[in-house]
Amino acid sequence: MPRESVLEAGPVADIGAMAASPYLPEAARVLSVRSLTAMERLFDLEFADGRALGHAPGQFVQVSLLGIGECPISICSSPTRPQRFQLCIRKAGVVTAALHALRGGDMVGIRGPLGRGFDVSELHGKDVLIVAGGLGLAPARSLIQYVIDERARFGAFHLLYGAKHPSELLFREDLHAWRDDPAVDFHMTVDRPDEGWRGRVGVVTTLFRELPPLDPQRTVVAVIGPPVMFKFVLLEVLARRIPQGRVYCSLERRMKCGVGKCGHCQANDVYVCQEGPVFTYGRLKALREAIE
Amino acid sequence: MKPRIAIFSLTSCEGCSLAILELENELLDLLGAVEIVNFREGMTERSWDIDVGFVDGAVSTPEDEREVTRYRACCKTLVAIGACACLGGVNTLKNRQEMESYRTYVYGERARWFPTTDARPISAVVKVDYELPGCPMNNREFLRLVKCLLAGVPFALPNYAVCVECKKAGNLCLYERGQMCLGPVTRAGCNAICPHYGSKCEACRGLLGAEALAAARLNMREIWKVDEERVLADLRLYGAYQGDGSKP
Amino acid sequence: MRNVTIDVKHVTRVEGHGNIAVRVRDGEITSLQLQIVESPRFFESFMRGRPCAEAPHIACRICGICSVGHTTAAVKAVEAACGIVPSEQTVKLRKLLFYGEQIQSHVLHVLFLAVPDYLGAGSVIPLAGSHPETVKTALRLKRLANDLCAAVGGRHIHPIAAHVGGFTHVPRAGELIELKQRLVAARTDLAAVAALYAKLPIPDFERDTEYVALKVPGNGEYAFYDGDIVSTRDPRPTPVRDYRTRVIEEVVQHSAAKHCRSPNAPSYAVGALARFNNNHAQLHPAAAKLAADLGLSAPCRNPFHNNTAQLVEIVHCVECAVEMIDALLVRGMKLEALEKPTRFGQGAGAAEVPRGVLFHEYGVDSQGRIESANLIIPTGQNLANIEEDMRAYVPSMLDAGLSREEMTLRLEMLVRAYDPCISCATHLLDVEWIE
Amino acid sequence: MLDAIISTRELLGRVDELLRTQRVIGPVRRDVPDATPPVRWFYEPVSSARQLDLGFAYCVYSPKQYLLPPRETLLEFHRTPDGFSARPVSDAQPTALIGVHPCDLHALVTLDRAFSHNGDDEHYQARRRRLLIVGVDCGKPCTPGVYCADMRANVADEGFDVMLQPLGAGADVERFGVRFGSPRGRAWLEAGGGCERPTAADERAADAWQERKEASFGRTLTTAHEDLPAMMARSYDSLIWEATARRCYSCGSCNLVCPTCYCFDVHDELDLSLQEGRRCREWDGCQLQDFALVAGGHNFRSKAAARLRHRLMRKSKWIGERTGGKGCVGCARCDRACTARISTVEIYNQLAEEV
Ligand SMILES: Cc1cc2nc3c(=O)[nH]c(=O)nc-3n(C[C@H](O)[C@H](O)[C@H](O)COP(=O)(O)OP(=O)(O)OC[C@H]3O[C@@H](n4cnc5c(N)ncnc54)[C@H](O)[C@@H]3O)c2cc1C
Ligand code: SF4
Ligand code: SF4
Ligand code: SF4
Repeated sequence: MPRESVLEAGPVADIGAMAASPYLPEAARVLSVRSLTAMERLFDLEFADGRALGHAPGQFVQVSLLGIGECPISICSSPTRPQRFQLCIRKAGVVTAALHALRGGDMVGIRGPLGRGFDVSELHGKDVLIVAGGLGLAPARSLIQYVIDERARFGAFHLLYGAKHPSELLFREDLHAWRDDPAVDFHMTVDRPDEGWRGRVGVVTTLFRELPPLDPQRTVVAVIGPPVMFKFVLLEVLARRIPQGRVYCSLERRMKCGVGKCGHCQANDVYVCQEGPVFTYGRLKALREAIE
Repeated sequence: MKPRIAIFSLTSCEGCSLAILELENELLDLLGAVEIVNFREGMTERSWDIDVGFVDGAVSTPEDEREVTRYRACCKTLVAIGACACLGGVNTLKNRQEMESYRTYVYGERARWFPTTDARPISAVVKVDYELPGCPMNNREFLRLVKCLLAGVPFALPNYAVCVECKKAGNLCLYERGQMCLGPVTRAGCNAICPHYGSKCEACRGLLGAEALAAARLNMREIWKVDEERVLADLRLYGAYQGDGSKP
Repeated sequence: MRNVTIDVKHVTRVEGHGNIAVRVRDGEITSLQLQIVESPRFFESFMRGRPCAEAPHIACRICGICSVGHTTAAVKAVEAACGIVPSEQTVKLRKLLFYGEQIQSHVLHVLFLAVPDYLGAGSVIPLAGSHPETVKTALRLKRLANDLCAAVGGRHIHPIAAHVGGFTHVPRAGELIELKQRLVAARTDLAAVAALYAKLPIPDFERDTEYVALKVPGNGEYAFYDGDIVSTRDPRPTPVRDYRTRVIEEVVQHSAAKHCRSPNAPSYAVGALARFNNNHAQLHPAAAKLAADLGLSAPCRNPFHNNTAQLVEIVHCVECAVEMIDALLVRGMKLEALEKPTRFGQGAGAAEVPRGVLFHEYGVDSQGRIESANLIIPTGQNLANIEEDMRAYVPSMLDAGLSREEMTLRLEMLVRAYDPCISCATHLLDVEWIE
Repeated sequence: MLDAIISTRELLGRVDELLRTQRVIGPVRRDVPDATPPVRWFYEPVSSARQLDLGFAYCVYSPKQYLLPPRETLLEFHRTPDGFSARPVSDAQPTALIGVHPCDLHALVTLDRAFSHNGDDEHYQARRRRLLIVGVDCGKPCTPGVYCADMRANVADEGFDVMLQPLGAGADVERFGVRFGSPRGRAWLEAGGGCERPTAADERAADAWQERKEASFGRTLTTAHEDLPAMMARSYDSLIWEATARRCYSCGSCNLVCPTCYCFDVHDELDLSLQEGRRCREWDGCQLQDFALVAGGHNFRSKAAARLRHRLMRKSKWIGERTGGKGCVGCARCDRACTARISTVEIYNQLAEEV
């Protein structure tokens, strides 16, 4: 072995092609890019070979820009709308900033769908409450769209959404549609209003007052948002005697491989990229690192 | 448009500029990707319209101060290369002696002919956009920075200890050879080249952080039973630790 | 009668910062200075108090381009001060390392810094466009020299494994075998370089000069690592420890580097040409043949031929490196413990680094710490001589009616021919001035 | 029960035979005059069987690097104005790993499971498929401080193609008792015709050797191996974590030398053209400060104490629960690598005292 090869991270000698790799992204075309806020953009994508993504709500993909890097992003559209899939991406660092520079027609690499999303068959026939905070609305939206598209399979549908500031509201068209949809019991709020804001002001938990009494026997709850939000929403939910196994949360961790090898996403003994990102609260509470 | 590059030297051995020339295998590609417009060691012609300026050397005279201010004004991006430019380098050893004494020791009564100041990293005088520490800087890391600049993505130094690269290189740890290596407290990026060649790390890439330093103090006293001041003296060799808070 | 003022700020393509200032009034030189504007660096001062084992490590930071040279001179001085005798393997490895640096530095100097002048290119950068093959050859040779240094010392700039008392790392046989193959292959590259060089119009200028170099006693090898001090005016050998009888230093105001004279002359020259003039009989036959082919014969008094001597030395070093590798492979290499000091005291060491003879001297106290340091750098020794050359060269150029631009270029080329590592030249000490 | 007997000479002949077609890696002795003892062994490629030192004490690094190299290229890609093309690549080449002690064999099993658990990692498996593993039994604790016996890792029944047991005492072993772990191993060794049938005396010698070996291992860990996970679960909130972490440099050496640590980082490299590039992975370590850092600055394990606990939980409990392999084989490489002399086994014992 030439020592050089250890010291200098150059190309490895005698390298040969392989048939398969879990790390090989597939080409997907950006159909359109829309600005949702100053920080978030919505990407419409389709695989170059036209196939459907075939995901469950709550799953994510690894998005690649070769030469820049790769990062995990939740799928924010529902599998019930399979022609294309959507990602809502916040500009947060190297890869996401480079993604923001893309335009319609550009190509990205996609691996996925990855992780465990919501087991929708468990949800069928139940009343559904979704509580989303901030960017959490992105992963939540895949489930929201699903419930709306398959409305007949569900009981009551309550949707609560909180953002810090009106300027940070995501998916404005959807918000209007949900508000106007009689089949959705939709409420939203902002922490800090601006002049034009006519809606509610307050943290997302204040919206629980808008809900009718929940039936603990038939309600499932999904809570998706920043870690600080979790605990307070959980208190509201548990106070309504919803069983812990029927409260779902989605976790975020650093991820490199997305397939349960690299170790970065581990929260205690759990690889979030495989057993999650969606967990029941019953499972989550055993994960000290997830709730601390 | 190819970015216009300049390479400058202040008080230094110019080894870092030379390290760029030592990129033999990539040099022609580099010259294809950027336009070098000002490089005293390599060329006669020069220009002051510069996108990225690389500066080796510490600021140690009033003249250096004027020069580096000029570089800052002429360069859109300014990069400090090498231990001297990033930490002050070996030059800072003189800061620990009386100025009168070190001047007259070399130049006798004619010392006043050669004005001097404390040796400082260039960030003590001007704003620096990126730093490539090391004595000399690692030219592979230089190349990585250039590629980041070309690709328009941010560049960051490794945020872990030399030991990481030392292990990846498969070296026998110098503590097993009875040496108090500074690898555990030093920022990686050199591929642990010193331990690889059997020499202890002397922290030429600067200290990693306060926690590692605190651990070092404890371990030197309690585990290795050596004088911690001796260890700190080693940290001063390249200005990694001045002990006066100027640049930990 | 002409009035000329030449003011070259920052002679480019030399390591370090130097200015040339020449004033000519009515055909007479009224002032002529090679100014060193490099910051004074005070190595001798701040090395005091550091453990003597660190001396090579700190001293090599004087100059990136001849850091192997500084390492070697410092190692030898400290070993002299501490009563350490290096092992046979250590000496062999040091010499091999030295060949690497010699090749690397001379290739850089001849092909990157000097040749562009002759080919009318402002630097090696346009040369890459106009003479790509030459540049590729140069890069290949330089890479080889670097790899040789790296295999032995860890890296070329500021070597790692070379210490007082020995090496902390030994190359593997496989590495050396591969390097040897590349050195052998380099003969072809060197022949091409020599063919190119033979066509260059080397200026025709001579001045009677004292050439000082080390020389190995008896019919020893061409001196790089070892030797006594000799010169073309005084061939009697002086041991290195008495270097002060042959080298006298002075502080001059226009230069942060001190100037040197010898007991025989107000200025003298060191470097490849000085070595050639004193040691040509010891050259490897292949190098001697090249010298003959290029018309270089001793004594040569044309400073521009320093470049020619460098090219000859490259060939010499390539051949000697091949032989040294064979010798090391035959005896086998193993990691040895560093030799320990047997006493502490005063010691001087010298080595013929690419730019000429380099002296280091240290006093080491009973704690093993450096108490005093004196470093005499080749460029410092050459500075006075470069000024003398310019004093002689300017009138002849005026007589020949050269334009100011032409004269400026020639003066820069003259300075460059000496390969001044000006940043090195600023760390000189004259102990006579200590109170 | 032994499957065969082979003389050292025949064995080395079989290795030289391998060398004609493939890379051979094994323990190579290096003199290190300033170390105590002044010799170390490293797994390295050899060019002749005689370079192997099968009587080695321990190798400073485990053979992990030959299955999961410190740095490797996963993909090569080419960027074009209207997209990209990428292909997975591998430098896997037929390799024989000769001379692996039981602890490292256990660790290789752990890696095998980790890289096939919930989906294969083709890059690992491509190397694994081309690897012939020849174990060699160690006979006694290789160096003070090991706790392989506590971890039930000083004897190996799987993870090898061939297992060699030195027969007779002393440094110059002339014969090895052989057990085959795979048809591939058997085919290779028997092809030379140098394998003998073990005699009853051979069997007795082997058993005696094994008994001597077992007797030579003391116990270091105060908690029984099977109770360790439960003990650790109870120690989650111990003060020991924070107290020990004060000395921790977070240098990650323990992770990187550990034969069962397999976490990695992924990054892209570009050529100067910005068109050709590679996606590479490198060893990473959960002790490193930024291991769980996400964009925006939140660090899920910002404290050294949390990271130290995480590592030991993985070693003693989680890797085992997840892969079924051993999270720790007691080789003590982590303890030796730690320049703060933080000792895993000492921490286990301190925790056991508390609960
Ligand atoms: C399951 C999951 C779903 C996510 N869904 C979305 C989403 O729908 N929209 C959105 O905008 N963001 C989402 N994120 C967060 C997003 O992954 C990070 O913002 C992103 O990785 C930042 O990458 P970067 O390269 O721009 O940042 P840098 O700070 O430059 O990060 C460098 C690398 O570190 C890793 N990394 C950094 N932050 C994170 C992080 N939070 N999670 C995982 N890895 C990280 C990645 O590998 C990344 O490439 C999700 C994260 C996870 C784990
Ligand atoms: S030799 Fe130094 S850098 Fe390498 S592991 Fe040991 S302490 Fe760390
Ligand atoms: S090992 Fe230490 S001293 Fe050597 S180059 Fe790296 S940081 Fe500098
Ligand atoms: S944790 Fe330590 S003792 Fe256990 S296998 Fe890893 S390195 Fe060996």
